[in-house]
Amino acid sequence: MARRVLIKGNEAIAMGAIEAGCRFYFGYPITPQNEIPEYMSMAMPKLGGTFLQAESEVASINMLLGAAATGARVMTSSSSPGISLKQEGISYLAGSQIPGVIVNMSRSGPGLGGIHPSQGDYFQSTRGGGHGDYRTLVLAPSTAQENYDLTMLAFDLAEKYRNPVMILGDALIGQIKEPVELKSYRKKPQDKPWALTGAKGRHGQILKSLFLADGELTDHNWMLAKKYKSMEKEVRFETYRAEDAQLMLVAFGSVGRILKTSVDILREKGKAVGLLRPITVYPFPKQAVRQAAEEAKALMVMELNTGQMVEDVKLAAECACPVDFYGRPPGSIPTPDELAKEAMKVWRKRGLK
Amino acid sequence: MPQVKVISERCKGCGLCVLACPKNNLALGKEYNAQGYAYVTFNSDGKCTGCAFCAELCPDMALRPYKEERS
Amino acid sequence: MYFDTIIAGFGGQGVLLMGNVLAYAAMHAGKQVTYMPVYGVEMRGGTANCTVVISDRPVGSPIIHEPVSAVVMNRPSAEKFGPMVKKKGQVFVNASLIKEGQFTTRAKTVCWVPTMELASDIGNRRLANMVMLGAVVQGGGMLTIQQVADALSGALDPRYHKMIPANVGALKAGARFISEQKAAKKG
Amino acid sequence: MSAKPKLKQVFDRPKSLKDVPYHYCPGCHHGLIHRLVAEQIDAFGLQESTLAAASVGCSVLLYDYFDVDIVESPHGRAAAVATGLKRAKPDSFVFTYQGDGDLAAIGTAEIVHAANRGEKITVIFVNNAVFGMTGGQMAPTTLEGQVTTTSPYGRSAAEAGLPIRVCEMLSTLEGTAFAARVAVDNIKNLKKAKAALKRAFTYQTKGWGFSFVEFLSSCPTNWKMTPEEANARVGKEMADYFPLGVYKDVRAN
Repeated sequence: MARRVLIKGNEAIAMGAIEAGCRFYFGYPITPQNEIPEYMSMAMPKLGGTFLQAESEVASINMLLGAAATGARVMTSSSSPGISLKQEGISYLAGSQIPGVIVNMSRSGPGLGGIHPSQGDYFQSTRGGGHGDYRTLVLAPSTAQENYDLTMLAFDLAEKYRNPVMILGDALIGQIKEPVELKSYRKKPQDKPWALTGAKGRHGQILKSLFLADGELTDHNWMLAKKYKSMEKEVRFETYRAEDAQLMLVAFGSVGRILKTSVDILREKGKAVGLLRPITVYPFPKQAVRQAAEEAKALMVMELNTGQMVEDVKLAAECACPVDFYGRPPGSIPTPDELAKEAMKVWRKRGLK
Repeated sequence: MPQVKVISERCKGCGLCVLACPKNNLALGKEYNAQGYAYVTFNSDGKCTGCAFCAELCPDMALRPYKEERS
Repeated sequence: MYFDTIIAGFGGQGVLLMGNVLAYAAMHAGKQVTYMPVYGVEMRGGTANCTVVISDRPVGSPIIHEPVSAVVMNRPSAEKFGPMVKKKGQVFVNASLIKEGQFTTRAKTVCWVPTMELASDIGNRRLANMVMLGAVVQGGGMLTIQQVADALSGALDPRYHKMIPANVGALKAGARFISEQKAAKKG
Repeated sequence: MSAKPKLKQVFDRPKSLKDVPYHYCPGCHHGLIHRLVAEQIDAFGLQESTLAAASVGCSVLLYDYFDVDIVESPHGRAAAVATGLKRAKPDSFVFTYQGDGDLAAIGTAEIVHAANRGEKITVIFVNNAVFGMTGGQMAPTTLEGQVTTTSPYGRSAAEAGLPIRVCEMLSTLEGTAFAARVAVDNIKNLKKAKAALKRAFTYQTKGWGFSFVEFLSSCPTNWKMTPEEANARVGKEMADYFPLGVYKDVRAN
């Protein structure tokens, strides 16, 4: 039987990574994700792995690039300002098709911002983030358990698609301490013929993103685009009390979990309100949103920002029903009651009964 | 007799080998290769010792020196 | 069943440990639970606090603005969190350091627990936090003292396991104090 | 009648270099430095265990020339990428090959810290005192008074400071085990360069620590000189400010 432990969200990430076979971690301290490097610094030497505190976020993502180029499972973690610095390397990972897991326990910005929970990095995460026409798979956990499970999944997806995978949490998701069931990782290691292991019995091989020959870069970008399209089958989402919902709330991560209580509050009042919580925010669960837009009378998006994912929801809803928005810039975490009240405003505005 | 073969298609005519040769056996040529470089020529006047300095200092590995094999 | 609390005090009073032990006990009792500490710059203010939510249902928000209860171990914490507690809620006050009139609250129930005196009575003033936790569990009724005692070995670092009997004694002393107060009120 | 003596080829390209022409300008030393590195890879029998971190600059196409496993690095980050390679594959031979724009400007942090950690990698640093790939702009190693496209009046110490002596700087770090500055402008210097490279390779293969070889190199195109003039400048002006020699060799005895 799986062991249940009470651990912090950040620790769950580190433990999930280790369970999935990650033995290389490169990072640089920043609040609120420091428990990840701290855990790794303690665990890696005992496992014969490598923990390295780099001189900067820039260096750490490039150390990841080097180690991952050899086929190893590698992770780095940071928070918003540090993730901005890592974007250079993430773009190179995408261009050179090198897998890697990047954790963003995001905080608030712009600039140095603050250490409050925020979802202001949604655009950065789901639109690539760095330069060039690329995408990363983005998983948005909402509990410590999901941190553990989705980190294991992140390594699989990174290798399956030879692509960087981002875990997008926030201060709340990183700092919360919850029971986590420690499931065993059972996937068999994959062959990685692309990995740099030394030119033994073959010619030297190259991992690169520079393509200068006529048409080469065009072909490369089309190939990547096809790959991103094929990632759409990895869509994951959760619905909560969504049956017969007239108003469907849409939220991810920390707001997604808080809204479950709001839905309970509203259901107790007899309001048919449900929740759709994207777990992958790239690929975005377009079809699920579209279906919800057809079945419900209205959609309402709630985010810890001034309006980012709402654009994806509107695109996916394709005007099948109205889409309202409630955003909360960083500073305080909304309570389930507050969010329920906001939902009731929309309920009345849209004349729902 | 020691000699130097010039791989004319690899030569860029930089002349560093001309400087390197202690016996002045190499010279910038007048003929152009497909890349448009006037490649160097080796004049066999019997002075070449096969020291290979030219090949050692050629950035483009365009020279192949030969030496008599001692039996 | 639903219970939440903000536990606050100054660094060194062991408020984070109280939250941890409570959360551990809830997990072992098969409850849903979240524990949320303060972090970052807030850690440097000299005060520490954490929020614990225990429920039979999945916990939505681990951060509570109007808690069902607050546990205040020093005066600044009482001033900050006392007013936030719900009308029907409870405030557990460290009577060793906080006097009446030093803070406001809407809460119906205010339990004044002389934590340091009770801890001294059982021989170790440093167990004041466990005395308070015993009082909170007895007063809150979300778990039994035995469930909390059973969780100590999981929540405490093995280095401190030899202290478990003393901790259990402190938990019981706090719980007894609340029971006696209730009995006195009834009688 | 004596038979015609048989001729033996006394020089050939190393087998860890692909048989393709370089894209470098006539007289540029990059090709020569590539060959010297490849010769050591062959001599140490490392072709099958080498992992290289390429950089950005004129040598960005390094992977078209070396027949070993190579990963591209973002500008300046080769030392960090190499750190990752070496940590993940400690038994492989890991080297970076970086120019002065890459290593001494944008990548200063990465090289300093890789050296300071004593990463067991070998760094080949090609210093030609100019940004070559982008068209001859001022580099951190551009000499005082040197005219470049972004120092049209000559590098001014008051405005831009004086050139960084990377080899000396890295030698102050405890983590640096071997550091040398060499040139390939004549056969005497070339021999010293080979010896320094061999020593650097020895350091890594024996696990002795971080090894660093700085090559003074010419850039006839951006210096606006003939290959001959540029080659001469390396030995004079360049070597005057950047003295050649072994700066650190902790296992010298």
